[in-house]
Order: sequence, then structure tokens, then C-alpha cells
Amino acid sequence: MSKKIISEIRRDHIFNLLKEGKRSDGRKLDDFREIKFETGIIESADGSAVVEMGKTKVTAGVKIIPGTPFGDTPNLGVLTTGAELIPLAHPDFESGPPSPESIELARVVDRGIRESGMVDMSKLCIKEGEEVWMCFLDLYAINYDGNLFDAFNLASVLALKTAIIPNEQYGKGEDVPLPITCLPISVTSAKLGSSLILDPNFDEENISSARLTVTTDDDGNFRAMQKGGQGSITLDELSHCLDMAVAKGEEIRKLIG
Amino acid sequence: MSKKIISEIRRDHIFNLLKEGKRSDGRKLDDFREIKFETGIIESADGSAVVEMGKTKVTAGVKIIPGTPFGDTPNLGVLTTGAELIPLAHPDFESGPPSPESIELARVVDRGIRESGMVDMSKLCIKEGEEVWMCFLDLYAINYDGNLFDAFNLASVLALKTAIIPNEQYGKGEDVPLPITCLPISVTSAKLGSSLILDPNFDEENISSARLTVTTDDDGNFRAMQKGGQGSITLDELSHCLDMAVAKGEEIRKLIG
Amino acid sequence: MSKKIISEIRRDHIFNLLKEGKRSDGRKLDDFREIKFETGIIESADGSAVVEMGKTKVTAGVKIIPGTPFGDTPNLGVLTTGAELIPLAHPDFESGPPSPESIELARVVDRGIRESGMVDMSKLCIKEGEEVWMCFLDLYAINYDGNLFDAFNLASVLALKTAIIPNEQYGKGEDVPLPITCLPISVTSAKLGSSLILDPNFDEENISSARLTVTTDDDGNFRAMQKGGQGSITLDELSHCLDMAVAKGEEIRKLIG
Amino acid sequence: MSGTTDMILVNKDGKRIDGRTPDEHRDIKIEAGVLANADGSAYVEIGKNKVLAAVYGPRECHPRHLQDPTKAIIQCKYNMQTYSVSDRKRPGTDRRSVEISKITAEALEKVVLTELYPRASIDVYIEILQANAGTRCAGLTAASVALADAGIPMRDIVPAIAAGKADGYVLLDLNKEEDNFGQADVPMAIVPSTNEIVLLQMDGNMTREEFDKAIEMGVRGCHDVYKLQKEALLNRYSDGGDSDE
Amino acid sequence: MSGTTDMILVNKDGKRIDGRTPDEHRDIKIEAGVLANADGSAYVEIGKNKVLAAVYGPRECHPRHLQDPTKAIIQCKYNMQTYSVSDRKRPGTDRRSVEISKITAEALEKVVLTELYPRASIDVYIEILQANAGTRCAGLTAASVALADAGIPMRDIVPAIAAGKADGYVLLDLNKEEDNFGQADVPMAIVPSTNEIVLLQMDGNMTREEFDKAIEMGVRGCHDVYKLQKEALLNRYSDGGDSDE
Amino acid sequence: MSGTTDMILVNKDGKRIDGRTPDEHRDIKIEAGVLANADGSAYVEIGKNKVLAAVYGPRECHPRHLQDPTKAIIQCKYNMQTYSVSDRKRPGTDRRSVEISKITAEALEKVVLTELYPRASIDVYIEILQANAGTRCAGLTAASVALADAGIPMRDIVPAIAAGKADGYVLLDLNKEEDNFGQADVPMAIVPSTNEIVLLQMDGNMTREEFDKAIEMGVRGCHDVYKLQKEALLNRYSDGGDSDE
Repeated sequence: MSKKIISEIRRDHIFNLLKEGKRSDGRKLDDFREIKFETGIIESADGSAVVEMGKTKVTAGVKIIPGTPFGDTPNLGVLTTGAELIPLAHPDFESGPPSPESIELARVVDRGIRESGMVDMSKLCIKEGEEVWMCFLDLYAINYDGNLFDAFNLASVLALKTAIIPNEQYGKGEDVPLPITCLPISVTSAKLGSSLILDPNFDEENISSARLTVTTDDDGNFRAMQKGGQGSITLDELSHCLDMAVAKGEEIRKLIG
Repeated sequence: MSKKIISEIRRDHIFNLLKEGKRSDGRKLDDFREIKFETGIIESADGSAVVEMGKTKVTAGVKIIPGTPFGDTPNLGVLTTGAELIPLAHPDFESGPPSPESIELARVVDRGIRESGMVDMSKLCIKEGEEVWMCFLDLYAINYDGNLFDAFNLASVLALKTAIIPNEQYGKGEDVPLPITCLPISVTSAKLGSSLILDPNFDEENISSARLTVTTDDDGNFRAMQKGGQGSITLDELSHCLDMAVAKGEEIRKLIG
Repeated sequence: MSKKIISEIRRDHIFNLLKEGKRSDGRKLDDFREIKFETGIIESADGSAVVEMGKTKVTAGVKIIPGTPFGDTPNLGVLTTGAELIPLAHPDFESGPPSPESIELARVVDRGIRESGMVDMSKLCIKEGEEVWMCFLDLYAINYDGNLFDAFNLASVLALKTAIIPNEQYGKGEDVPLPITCLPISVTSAKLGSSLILDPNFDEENISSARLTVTTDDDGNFRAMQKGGQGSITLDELSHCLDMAVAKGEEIRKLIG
Repeated sequence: MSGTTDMILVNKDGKRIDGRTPDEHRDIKIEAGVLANADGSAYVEIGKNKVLAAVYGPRECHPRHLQDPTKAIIQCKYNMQTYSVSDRKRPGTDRRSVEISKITAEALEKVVLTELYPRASIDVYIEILQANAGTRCAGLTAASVALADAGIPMRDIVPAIAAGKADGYVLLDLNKEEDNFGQADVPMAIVPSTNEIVLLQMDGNMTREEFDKAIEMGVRGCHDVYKLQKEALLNRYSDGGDSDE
Repeated sequence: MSGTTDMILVNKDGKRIDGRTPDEHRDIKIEAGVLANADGSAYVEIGKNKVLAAVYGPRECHPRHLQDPTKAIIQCKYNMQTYSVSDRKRPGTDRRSVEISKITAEALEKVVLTELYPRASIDVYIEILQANAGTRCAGLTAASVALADAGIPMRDIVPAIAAGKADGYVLLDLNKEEDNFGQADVPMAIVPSTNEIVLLQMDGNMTREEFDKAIEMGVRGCHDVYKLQKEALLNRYSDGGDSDE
Repeated sequence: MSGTTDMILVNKDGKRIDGRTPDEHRDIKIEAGVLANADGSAYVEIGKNKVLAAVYGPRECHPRHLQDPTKAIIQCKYNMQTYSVSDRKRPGTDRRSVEISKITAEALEKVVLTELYPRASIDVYIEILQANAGTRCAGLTAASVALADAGIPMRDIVPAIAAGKADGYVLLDLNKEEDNFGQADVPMAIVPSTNEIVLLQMDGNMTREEFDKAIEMGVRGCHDVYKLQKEALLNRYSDGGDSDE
């Protein structure tokens, strides 16, 4: 993701359209691309989902495994989130240890899920201090065309929402759904010049100066935020981003509800 | 092993001789170089061997240590095989993490030993589910002049064949030999032009298009195979490789028996 | 630390002065720079110290944590020493895995502490074979202007000398001081031309041909030594280094006693 | 291969636990051109295996010291996703993946006209989304279609399939149970136009007779796979395959 | 954030456990020019946090493939020393450090005139000597002063501070207990001359109203920090700051 | 060094557990030119230590940023094989190996005419096949012979041996038991023609008097080793040493 090159002409084209409140793919500033999703696509996972936002495509899978709780939370389950920007998904992605970009993605998605209490960790205790369910949430970019934050967040939420605790496999009784309390939805604004747009595609992302990801819960409260990029956002812009995040978050929540 | 350079003249010489069924070192196509070996060379190992095939020289050592069995095989010992292409052995070898070549070597050798059941793993259980003997087989190239597959295989078989389970060291009674059921022998054919030769030296290996390693057991049955190289082998060539592997395998087995 | 460049002029200047028995900063050959130190600077550590020798500045911190003893010393505590040459301290220092220089520094400091028996490891046993106190001693270069060996050694000794075993934190009774038996002090000589000097600064270190670090205990006996550098030292020079190490060691011991 | 079980893998009528005859492969689905960014791509299902392959290149070769002045090199990366197997796989490259990547790249070298692109790299990425015995063959099958989809000149397309042995029978295309509790596995890949072998591994225990039969079965299986590979590429082009570029 | 406790973090009189009012920051000490070798440096204490920052550069950019022909890049490395926290931290970079390093560098980009130094690197090192909630803000505050101390042309200095929520109150500059047992944390950094936000994170649970209040409190807190940053730089120069060069 | 034992390491007659007198080294066997590929090589046995050394170079220096325009650099890699010690050693470089590699390279620098080969690297590989106290000295002794065998111009050959202390006696060339349960170890290496010290380490507990005695003993021991090094090189050339090239 280091060297994102986009021609001057394409850049100017995007900025000229934005001045008229338009986007190069015909969307309004606060439109997402078409969202498609499917769950349960991977039988070997305990929960899985594929999400497409336009040409951006990602998968999420959850494996739920008995393990030892952390010393300071002996009665809580554990959530671990990883994101892989595999080279299959984009010519700029490289093999090797996780890049700062993939680490940030995983941590922001994780934060939204964790802070919203989406998964009721207290119900994942098998034996206090000894055994709890550990949820390994792994995210893969399959085709990258911008806005991995929201695509990964949505795929994660769908995979967890449909996940099954594999009690049978471990001789612990019947399989039950993972206990879910709410659906945290992230909405990412990108700042291009003085315009704020939602769900930036690859070209838009490359010429944006700043990014704000805002994750809301079912009540429209804020659970996680992350500003990125080398630019700044004004207090007014912040306010607009929050408004959009609440409105669009509700819309997406309904879509997958 | 990445940049194997051999002069055009030497290359042509080898190919010209092969057309007459001869090799540059006077061998017949299905001749091995002289094999020398010695066992018990390293007292700190529980089993060890040095093998020379012409100028190729390798060592193998086994350490046998009590450890925890894998969950799905609670009553079986464990075999772990590593191969190191240390820079002492050849100017092309580099320090650092294992190369794909060294990983392939270790895995093919391991496969022959494992699949032949050479070591009776069921006799390596100390206490079911809790403690078994773990055999760490480590291979080092000392001087590399081709055909490490067969040299490593032979050194491994010799080291295991003469290995002792160190019961005394761990207060578990008397030392006993590692339980051995058979002697898997690998025979590697290299394809140069349309000729198939055994035990290729460094120059021959470099100009070969494909390689087939075939490991047989005491009955001449097949236990492991691995095709390598960027070329192909025809079905007729395959058949010839199998014939040679059985015949030469028996010969080598007698040599070390 | 690989490329240490110093101008010819500065180099000649230092050597010319040394011929007259003088150093560029006015010190005598066997003078240390002014030593300043402070302990207890980091409340989150169980022991800590900052040491300045001229412009060289280092910190040491100790964390003392219950852990499992090594199998062959079931009733002894454990000491682990690490040294980090962080890029904050000098433009030549780089991020990444420990360099050979930092490993040597940590190991030489560790050796002096360990071999002198400074910390009475037999008193760090909580339950034989099961639980002992593990002392993690971590050293950081804050500003590097030569002679990290002695600065790190001194900071380590001060941090350990003032360290507290955190019994309370782990519900094991009252906090007590770490049991200290003596104060090992290292004194490093550098050879420049035919001169031997103590406490070399960065410039002196760069043009020195050899280095000898000598660690003595309270009785002036030798506990650890390490020769470094690509030059040699004669037997007479060795004798002089030992004399200086004993005399200066005693002086520094008094300073911190 | 060394597993033992009381399970009957092939019944008296010669039927396997999933109802197949000994020389019958599992259901195979191949789709070409499934990814927008990659120069070529393919999705393959063989039984419960789900595999994606992407090709980027010919492009500049990194790291540069691997460049070959006479031809393109093929670099392959086979990766099992963490949730593709019953026990979660730790992320990152393991020794098995390194070996499979190496032999897969070697198998493809034979058919790609690498000499057309000196100094370049052709990068093949294989992602195992779901694994159920036979992923290396599924991966190579997919990679081969992805190379063709990328428009890279090739002498032929490489199909791959495994033969093997279970309950004493020589069988085509082992499923998970046959692989775990069987007696031998023989993954292989060929150049269909000449029946030359470009990938061959074997582990287990086979007599010469059994092995010869396995090879015969495998070659036939490869030709079946080959047919489906060609169909997938035909579909790709007749569907107006460049729609998502 | 998800901790729960019986501890009363804000009492009936609106006082916090360390005696502060909700909109009061902890004691802050800032010193510029504390290291001899670095081109610029600063030491910051915010409550019990102790942080050192050093700047080297503009200098040649390593690794070279990161060079930007149009401007300098800012590379930041945030590092927690092993003994800075109650449980010993393993040495080396962890995922949290990588994230903080990234957003810190991005926050500084806005104010540094990087376009003056094409192809160069400006390297910022932040060492956490002691951590007690708020290290990323303390680190960025220190880094900003260190950049100014290095004489690198900047549009403005960046101050940072966190707002948050505990016991249902919106609070400025959470301490360790408020961070552990509170309901939200909002670290932020601004460009004081314009109040533009260059760093913003949030985790926990906040209504829009609470969040707006937190931002307002944070902006004011940043201006307080900014004042102390400027004082530190003034002291540095009036003290004859280049004494230790 | 810190071990304690009831074992009597030196008896009333001044004899050690392996029958040696205090100033007697173990049996030493040195052979030069034992590897076909290396430019120079040597095999050394000292007691139960078995060590191989190989030299490649002068050759192009990798990585290139280590090149010195004024001379060759010596790069050394000391490696303990996994089965060389009683507890299996994990493969790969550990901190001890890094330190030994560093001081070994430094010890060799003094005698090699590195100024003859600007920008080049002389690579020394030391493999410990079997370890029994004293491997660093055995390794350096072997490396020195391997350098001479490679025909690299040298001022002198470097021999190495350890002195030490056990049961209160100063002893030459500690064996495993003396090393484990003794009171001090002093590995050293010299330039025989001048008795200059090029490697010196010490750990344990020694008075000045004991240390002086250890150095004296060590210097004499080094001269014994030196004699055997020269003999090995003479044998190598008289045997028609280039036979296996």
C-alpha cells in the first residue's frame, strides 16, 4: 500500500466531479457501493462470510476453540482478530509479515467488536480460570478496491453473527450460536479536498487526505473511531462524519439484520 | 542453490558423453559413486552417521528426548526431521532461515522414514497421552557435490538404525536400541536430455531438467516419491526410474545391512 | 555501530595529545568522565537507575516476576539481561533485532553480575522446582558517547542494588530488598596506538584498536573479562589494565556504595 | 497415511463412502476470471475443497537477484487460510506450504513460455479457502487456468489430481477419510497433450502393480480435469470475460 | 475500557480519585533539548507517564524504496520499554506499537514542511520510560517539541491529550484507574492555530452528546498542552539550548 | 562456573579426573584440508570436542553495505549442531553463538593481511559437531588453520586454549566436568610470534595471582597448539594437499 500511484488526469477528473457533488462512478457523496454478502460459505469455519462492496471483496472466518483465559479475566472468552492483505488481492500487496496497514485494519475492526460488546464474552467461560472459548477471527482481502475498514468490519460482524460454538466437536454438549448482543457497524469517511465521501474506492482512497472510521452500535452510540491519513479534519467535518456514520450505520444494520 | 552456473563447454561435454551412454567421471548411467559410511561418530548424539557419496558428504544425528505426544496420536512417538544446507558445505549455501531446497530435502527424507514405518513409533510410548520418545533427526550437508536426497536418506537410516533410546539418562531403566522394522532406501534419478542417470553429481544436477526420488522398503515396495525440477518425465521414463530404484535400493540396503 | 567515521584531523589530534599523555577532553589516561547517577527513577520497575558518564547516558530497570526455575537449578532464581541500542541514542543505531554489539554488551554485563554472585540466587527460590523469582534486567542506551560496557554495568548494579522483591504484588508477604552480596564493577580500557586509556568516549572508542573490560568484586578479585576489537594487547598491557581495573573499580564502588 | 480405522472405506460392491466408484473423481467446479485485480484468476471446487488462484505478471521480478536474463521465473505461493482446516492453522508460511509452492511452480514451468519474458516474474498465488484432501492438486489445477486466463502463452494447460489406495483398493481422488485412513496417496499432474508428468509425489505403501494402476487412473483423471479446465476458459471468453476489468 | 469495578472514580463533589476536577489535566512537565546526539529531543511527564522523544533528520531515507521524490517522509517508532508497565513487556515491536507509530507519524505530517526535503527521512523515536494511561498523547506531544527543537520548519506544534468517560462523567486526561475501569477513551491531537484534528481515536461507549463534550474538553486541553510546549521551547532557547552540542 | 559438586576434580597427587596434570592439555588432533569445496578447511579434536572450520574467500562481500574500501572484512559464523550437546540445541543462531562469532572474527583480524583485499569478504564457518568444554578455542584454532589452508596471507597462525580453575587449582584446558563444577574459565588466543593476546575472556573468581598463573599456563598451551597447527599444515602440503580439488 506504500506507493499508490494514480494519474494526474484521473485525479483531476475526480476532484472536478466532486466540486459538483458527484463521484466518478455516479454515486452521491454519502452513497456506499452495492453491498453483497453471503454467510456460511466455509464449512470448515465455525462462522464465515464473504462481503463485496463494489469490486472490493473480503472474507471473514471464525474458529472457536477451547483455551486458557487471561489471568486478569478468568471468566471471559477471548477474541483475536487478524487481517491479511494477501498478494492475490492487489498488485501492491506483498507476502510477508503483517504490514502496518493490515495491523491497523485488524485492530480497528477488533476495537469496534470488542468495545460494543457484540460477543458476550462472559458467556464463553467453560470453567473459570481454566477453560474458555477463544474466537479467532481472521480476515482476508480477496480483491482490494478501497474501504477495507468497512468491508472487513461487515464481514466480521456477519461471520460472528452466524457463528456456532462447536460444543459437540469437543464433547461439551450441543452446538449453540455464539452469543451476540448487537451489531457494530463501521462507516468510513474519506476527505478529498474539502469534500467528505463515504465508502471510498481505490482511486478515491489514494487521493484522500484523511480518513475517519466511526463504529456505532444498535443505539447509534459510538463504540470506536480511528482517524487516519496525513491530513486533518475540522470540527465541522468531524460532526458531519458522525452524522453520516449514525445514519448509514443504521441503514447497513438493517440490510444485514 | 539458486544460481547454479556451469560453463557451456562442461555442459556440452557431459551431454556428448551421455549420448554414448557414458558419464564424465567414468560411471555408467545407473552407477552410484563410491559410498562410504561410518556410524556412532558423535558421542553426544543418541545415533549418528556420516555418509560420503563421492565428494558429497553429509552427517546425520538423532537426539531422543521424552516429550508430550500429539493429541491425536497419544500412544505414538514423534519424529522430527531437519536439514541444514550450511554455508560450510558449498559457496552457494547461505546462512539464515531454511531455504525451500532444505525444507524439501528434509520433508522427502522424513516421508520415506515415516511412511515405511522404519521406526516403530508405537514402541516409543512411555505413558499414553502423557509422555513419548521424541526423535529429532538433524541432517547437515558437510560438502555438497550433488544428490543430497540419497545421501541424507542414507545417513538418516544409518543414524536411526544405530540409535539408542537413552533410558538411563532419564531414569527409565536400561538403554535399548531404537526399534527398527525396515530400511527405506531412496534412489534419485536425474534426467539430462533424454538420459536418466542415478546419483547425479553437482554438475549433472545443475543441467538436469527433472529429478525423481523413489524410496523403497525391504520388500521393494514404494513408500515415498518426489518429482522435482522444471522438466517433465514420460511414463516410460517413470517406469525405468522405478526399476532402477528397486534394483539399486536393494543393493544399497545390502551394503549397509 | 558498523560504520564509525571520524575525520583524519580529529584522529591525528587525539593521537598527538596521547603521545604527551593527554586526552582531548583534558582527562588523564586513567580518568573516567564525571559519573552521575540516580536510582528509583522508574516507579513501574522493581529497581531502576540512570547513569551518566559524560555525555553517555543509559538506564537500567529490573522487573522481578515469579516463574519456573530451570530444570538443573530447581532452587535458584533466574537472571536475564538484555541491552537495547535504540536509535534514539545515536544516529548509527538502528531498529530491529539485537545487533552483535548489543548482544555482547548484555552478555558481558550479565557475566559480571552472575559470576560475582552479586544477587544471591539461592534466596530467590519460592518453592523448589516450582517457583522462583526471575529478574529481568533491561538496559537502554539513551545517549551514546562511548563506553557503554561500564555505563551499562554501573546502571545494572545500581538498579539491582536498589531493587525490591514485589512480594506484596503477588500475595507473598512483605516487600523485601533483592538480596545483594557485593558490587561488581567493570572498568574498560581502550588501546589507542600504544596508549591505554579508561572510559573511552565515542571518538576514542572509534580509533581504538582493542578493548579490555575487567570486572572485579568487593575484594578486588576478577569475576569477568572480555577483550574486544581487532587489535591485540601485550602481556604487559594486560597487567596494566588489571591494575587500573582494580584501582578504579574500588573508587567507583565507593562512589556508589 | 498411517492412520488406522475400523471404518469400511470401500464396500463389497466397490462403492466408496461418498458413493463413488474407485475410478471416479469428486464433483469438480472450475470458474475462470473471478477476480477483478489479478491479471488472471480461477476458482476451483473439488469435492469440499475450495481454492482460489490469481496470477500477476509477467511483471518486474522482486527480489531482483532472482531475475533470470534468459526467461521469466515463476514464483508460487500456496497459502492455507486459517479456517480452511478443522484445527485452526496459524497464519503465515509453514514448511508444508513451502514445499507445495516449490513443486507447483516447477510443474507450471514446463508449459509456460517463460523464454518470452526475460528478467520478468510470473507470480502465482493459491489460497486454500477450505481444505478436504487434495488441495495441492486443486491449487495447481486452478493456477493453470489462472495463467491461461491471464493470457500468458502456454504450451498446454496442466491438470492435476491424486490417485491413492484405501482398504487395499487403488482409488482416484481420495477424500478426507480415504486420505486419513488409507494406505497411499499419489498426487500428480501432467501435460495432457503428451501425458508427460510434471508433478508427482507418493507416500504410503504400494506395490509396483498398484502404483502402475494408480498412475493409469491418475492420467485418466487428469484428462477429465483438463476437459473441465478448457470448458471454464471457454465460458470465460464466451461470457465476455473482460467485463470486470 | 471493558473493566468493571466498585471503585468510585468520580465522587459526589465531582472530584476524581487524584483530586482533579473533570476538566483538569494531570501535572505536565515538558523539557526540550534533553539529548546530546539527537537533532532534536524532548522529555515529557504527564502524571506518571515519562516519555522521551528524539528526532534525527532530515537525513537520507532508509530503506530507499520508501523515498518520496516530492517530500520528506516521517518515520515514527513508538517503543514501550520493558519495565514501563506493571507486567514486564517483552522487548521488540508489537501490534499496538505499530499502530501508534503509524498514527503518530500521520499526525505530524500535517504540520511539518516535508516538501522542503524531497527524498529525505525525518525519523522520530518515542520511548516510553513509564506508562500510566495516555502514553500515545504524551509521546506525540514530546515528538512535536523534539521536531521544533531540531529546527525543522513546521506550520505549528501539535499538542495531544485524551478525553474520556468514567463513572458516567466526561473527563479530561484519564489516569490509569479511569482508563482501566472507565467507559471510554478519546485520544486526540490538533493543530492549535486552526483546531483541526490530526489524531483521533475512540473506544468505549459514548452518546453523541458525551462525545461532543469530550471533543470540546480535549480541544481545550490541547491548548493547555500547547502553552507548555511553547514554554519548553522558549526555555530551551533562553537557556542557551545548544550548550550540550 | 557457578556449579557446586562433591566430585574431587584434582586429587592429592595433583592429578585430574582424566589423569592429566594441571598444566597438561587434552589430546589434540588437527587436520588441514578436509573439505573439497571450501577454499580452506580444518578438522580439530580437543579431547571430546569435534570441530570443523571452512574458509571461503576472499570473495565478494555480502551484504554490500558491510564492504570496507580499505580492506577485506572477516565474517565468522560459529554454529553448534543440534546433537553436539547433551540437551538438544535448537537449530539457528543464539546469543552465545553471536558473541563467539564476533570475538573469533576479531581475533583473526590481527593476523590476516586484510589490506590486500579491499572490499572483499573472508568468510569463516565453524561447525561444532561435538561439544565438551572449549569449543570456542577449538573453533578458533581450526579457523586459523583453515585460513592458512586457503592460502590467505597471514602474519602468523592463531592458536587458542583455555586456562581455568577447579578445586582451587589453576588448570590448563578444562574438560566438561572442570568447566561445570570449577571456579573459573579463561579462554584465550595469542599471536605466537609476539605473545600478543587477540582473544581473552574470563568468568568465575580469580585472584590476581591465580589469573597471572592462568595466563602463563595459557600462553604455554597456545604454543603447544601452535606446534600442532603447523604440523597439520605441513602434512597437508606434503600429502599433496590439493588432491581433492
